[in-house]
Amino acid sequence: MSGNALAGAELVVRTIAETAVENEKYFGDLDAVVGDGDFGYSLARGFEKLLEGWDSLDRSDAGTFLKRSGMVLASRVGGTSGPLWGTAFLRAGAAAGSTEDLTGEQVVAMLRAAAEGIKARGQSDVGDKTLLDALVPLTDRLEQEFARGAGAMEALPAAAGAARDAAEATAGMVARRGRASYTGERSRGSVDAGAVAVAVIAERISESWQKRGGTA
Amino acid sequence: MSGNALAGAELVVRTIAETAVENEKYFGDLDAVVGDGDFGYSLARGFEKLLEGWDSLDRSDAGTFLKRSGMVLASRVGGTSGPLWGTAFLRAGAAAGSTEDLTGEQVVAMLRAAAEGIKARGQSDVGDKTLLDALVPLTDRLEQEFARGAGAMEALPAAAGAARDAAEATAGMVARRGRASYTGERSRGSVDAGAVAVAVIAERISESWQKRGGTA
Amino acid sequence: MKKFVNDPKNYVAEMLEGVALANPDSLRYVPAYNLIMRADAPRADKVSIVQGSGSGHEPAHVMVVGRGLLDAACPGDVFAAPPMDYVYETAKLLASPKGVLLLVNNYTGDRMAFDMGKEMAEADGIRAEILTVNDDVAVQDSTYTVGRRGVAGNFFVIKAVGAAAEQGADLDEVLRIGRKVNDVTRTMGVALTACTPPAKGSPLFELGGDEIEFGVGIHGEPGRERRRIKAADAIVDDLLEAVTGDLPYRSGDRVALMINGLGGTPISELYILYRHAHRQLADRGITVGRSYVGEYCTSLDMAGASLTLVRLDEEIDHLLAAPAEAAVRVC
Amino acid sequence: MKKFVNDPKNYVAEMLEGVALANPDSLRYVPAYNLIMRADAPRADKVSIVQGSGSGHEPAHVMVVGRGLLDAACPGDVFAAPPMDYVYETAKLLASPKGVLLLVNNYTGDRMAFDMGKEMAEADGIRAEILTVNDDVAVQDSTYTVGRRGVAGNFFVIKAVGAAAEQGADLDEVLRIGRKVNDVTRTMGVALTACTPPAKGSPLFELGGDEIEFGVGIHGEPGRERRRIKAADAIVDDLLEAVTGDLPYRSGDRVALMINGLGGTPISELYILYRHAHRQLADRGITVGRSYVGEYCTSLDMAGASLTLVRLDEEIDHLLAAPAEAAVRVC
Ligand SMILES: Nc1ncnc2c1ncn2[C@@H]1O[C@H](COP(=O)(O)OP(=O)(O)O)[C@@H](O)[C@H]1O
Ligand SMILES: Nc1ncnc2c1ncn2[C@@H]1O[C@H](COP(=O)(O)OP(=O)(O)O)[C@@H](O)[C@H]1O
Ligand SMILES: [Mg+2]
Ligand SMILES: [Mg+2]
Ligand SMILES: [Mg+2]
Ligand SMILES: [Mg+2]
Repeated sequence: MSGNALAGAELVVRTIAETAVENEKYFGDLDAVVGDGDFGYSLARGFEKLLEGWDSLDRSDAGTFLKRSGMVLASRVGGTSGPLWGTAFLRAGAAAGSTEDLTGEQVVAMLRAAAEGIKARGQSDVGDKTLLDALVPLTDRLEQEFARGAGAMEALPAAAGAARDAAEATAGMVARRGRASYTGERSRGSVDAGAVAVAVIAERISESWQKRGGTA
Repeated sequence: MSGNALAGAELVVRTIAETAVENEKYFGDLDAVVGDGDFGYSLARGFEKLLEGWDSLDRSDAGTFLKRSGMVLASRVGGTSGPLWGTAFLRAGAAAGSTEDLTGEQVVAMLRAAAEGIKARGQSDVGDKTLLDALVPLTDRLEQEFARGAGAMEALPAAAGAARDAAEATAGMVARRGRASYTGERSRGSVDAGAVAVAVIAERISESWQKRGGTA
Repeated sequence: MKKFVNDPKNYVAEMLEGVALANPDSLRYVPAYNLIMRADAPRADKVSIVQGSGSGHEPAHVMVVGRGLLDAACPGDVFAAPPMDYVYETAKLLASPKGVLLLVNNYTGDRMAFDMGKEMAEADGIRAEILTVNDDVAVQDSTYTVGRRGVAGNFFVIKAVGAAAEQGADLDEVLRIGRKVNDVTRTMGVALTACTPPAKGSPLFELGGDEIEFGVGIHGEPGRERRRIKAADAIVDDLLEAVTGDLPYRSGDRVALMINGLGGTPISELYILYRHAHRQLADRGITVGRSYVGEYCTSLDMAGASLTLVRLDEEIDHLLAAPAEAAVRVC
Repeated sequence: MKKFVNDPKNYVAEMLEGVALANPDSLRYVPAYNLIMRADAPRADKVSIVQGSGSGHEPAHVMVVGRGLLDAACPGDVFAAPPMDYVYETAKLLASPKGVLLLVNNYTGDRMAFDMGKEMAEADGIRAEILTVNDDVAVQDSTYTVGRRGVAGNFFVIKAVGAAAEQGADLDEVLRIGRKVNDVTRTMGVALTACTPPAKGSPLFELGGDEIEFGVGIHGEPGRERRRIKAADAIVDDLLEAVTGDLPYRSGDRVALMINGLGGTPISELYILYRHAHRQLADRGITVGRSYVGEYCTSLDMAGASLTLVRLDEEIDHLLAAPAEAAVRVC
């Protein structure tokens, strides 16, 4: 992945924010099946807050931009998602540091840092039927693609596909974290809202990247 | 109408009681359309109470029997119907006095007394869309039948038919008494529950009378 | 039917048993007459305050028995006036040398039961007076009909006469106060859903997903008219319009404002209604001196609310502020 | 959606404005942090008691702010934990030299917000402790999951620590008492209907006409299992079974018994449940020393109820009996 790191981060964060706002109802309905239905609302309100202060976010570098975004989410957004997504952005920003250009490896390292942040904050892990069950397969696939020499134009759709498959596969799991976990065995049979959100976002980022016409 | 007055009163009261108990749901549903739905319940519980003490009711004569029945209804049954029906029975009993045999004229006088009792107690009149709008036409028709020389076997079905027609006709009226009156114009279009109850009871009494094989 | 109920015929009796079990020291329960009374009533130095009415309006009235409120309540079945006997027996049990005040919401059945019960009590030498409450502005054209209903505003009459009686006022004085409060109290209600009487087992009427009943009473009967649902603030505007137009309440007035829940509406929504009503009154120069938000007089599980205004003066304000205690909090 | 609501996004803010307008003397409202606090807080001679949690549980917790109860509540959106910032700012505003106790119902979002908020407050030199409430016996297998939820039983923790703080106890002592009460408190809930979050506009799940959700929490999520509806007494038996089996409560124990309404169930039904629970406990030799019937912790308009037992000893009994005041009556 090449090009200006800050511009890339801006595009990614903006796409995430827009996706969250546009899918408020869809994500909420998914969370209503065995959860409490607030996921879409929390995420939408959170990213709306981020968009409100969009122009005044510190843009010294990609890392700082991501950290500031994470601060807004972690401190001013409620529910489970505010702290989790905020922590993810904070950790990704820290991993990015003040680099001007991002390599594929750096992007993978950022996503790994984000996942580790979510695990630590949420005391959760892969297999608990959470967004981690889409985020980690996504990252794995991205790493493989970059490792075999693929560029972003090729790696992103592949990773999004992996996230989608993984999100669908959460239907077979029993939730051990989040509100859905209280229903125990009954959570089996429906997909995890957070995992699907990761898949939808990954697909949107992949599309935006193609449209923007990144230099592969 | 001939035969033993007490036996006749017993048959009539018992038929009313059984009709009320059996039609609890139907009468309640009719009252639910623009009223509060408790008419069937009140009437059924009330007549159940009467049936509970059935064997110990004072049977000195038809008048006393009716008055005792009225006392139970007026004093121990709630809602609007307890006092109204109780008053009707009390007045009918008073009109019957200690007679051993009832003439057609006496029966008409008893029904007139019952209607006057309801009017006084309920501060209501014909045209207010209440049970009076079936009871009074029923009485009028009975009077006509007896006047033209008909016996009970002929007069009763005719009177029941008049009550039925009159009850159906309440659909065109606006309620001015009872809970239905609060909905004003909206009460038009549905029949009055009390009036229908009078019609159903009249039909049942007419049938019982035929079965009993009264001497015409 | 989605209700916590055993045999619907025992609905009222079982509820009353629950109330008695939960308040063993302060209340006494007399099953034969559906009677909940203060354990320390009647008192020779105090007018006894009694109310009947149908059940299904809880906390009204059995849970409003207590110091500074009712001395006894004898409810009938759900939405049905109590039998005359209950009224008579209650009056006998509550007979105080200072007299008994019988509070009656203005419905045909209740009036008949209390009129007859009072007559019988008087024949026994008991001094009793009836006070009829009729605060509902939804009922119009009252010369043709049976007149206005008594709805949630009856709480203020209970509170005022309860306080006056507790302070030793005699029967005439208590009656004067009750009439005075009733005269300056107006209520208007709106329902979002119908309620389900346990003996019926299904809703009393069907409302579409976007329909509300405007001008409802407290017996689950349909209201004055069916309207489309609106924003909470707009509904409050309509209720206020009906209520303030009636007395009328004027700029400079001080009022008590009650937002009463009809049973199925959560208190969060009641506070949303309260907010707008309070502000709208302020805009008209009417000061809310006392606030009441919660359930006072319900229609079983009906979702909906009513808005009540009471024009305050020093005397009423003082009586409403007097201490009171009951199974549920009402002040 | 059949609700009194304007823009769903303003649901919480408008409710809080309503609470503030209705209690101008005793409460203060800080819109920036969804904060309702006692007008006289913080006090130098008293530990400040603070609770967050999502909205939609009213009267919990914003209407339980007052003397002998909470000093402040900072709710999040409906069913969503408050943001960390609210917790942090609330801790700052309530900072007392005697410290701040942060009460947290055991949910992931709430725990994260309070952990982070507390860290930030401590960095500012504020002494704060967290007390986690987890009374819900519906959640099993807690080593694999996030542990038991905090539900209606949290009221007893609030009441006890509120009373202790009012009496001058220091932070360690208040914390000890809170933990002690939480340890002897158990709750089980059942839903007859799903609730409708205003932002969603439709019920969270569909239940058949004869189905109930057994073992529900307070966020409208489905429960442990779906069952057929039964008579009220049989439902109480099931709830009691789950609760008494857990601590366990034994013959000779004295308990507080709470029947908590979930929002859409009328109080008449709650007393029907109370009646049978009280009697069943008596049959097992367990004495109900304190009774609580009403709404304490709700799920918006959900029809349903929860049953809570607290094993009493002299200390807890005394704290529960201490005077308390709030926007709604809870004791
Ligand atoms: N402890 C956790 N760790 C990681 N992800 C979690 C955790 N808890 C919940 N999630 C994710 O968050 C989503 C739900 O978010 P949200 O509805 O805001 O929280 P809540 O479950 O508290 O209502 C779930 O679908 C899941 O993907
Ligand atoms: N004042 C009255 N006079 C005569 N009949 C009445 C009166 N009020 C009600 N009714 C009759 O009683 C019926 C309703 O009885 P019920 O449901 O017990 O009373 P309520 O209207 O108080 O709920 C009505 O259908 C009507 O026929
Ligand atoms: Mg959720
Ligand atoms: Mg009726
Ligand atoms: Mg009725
Ligand atoms: Mg949530």
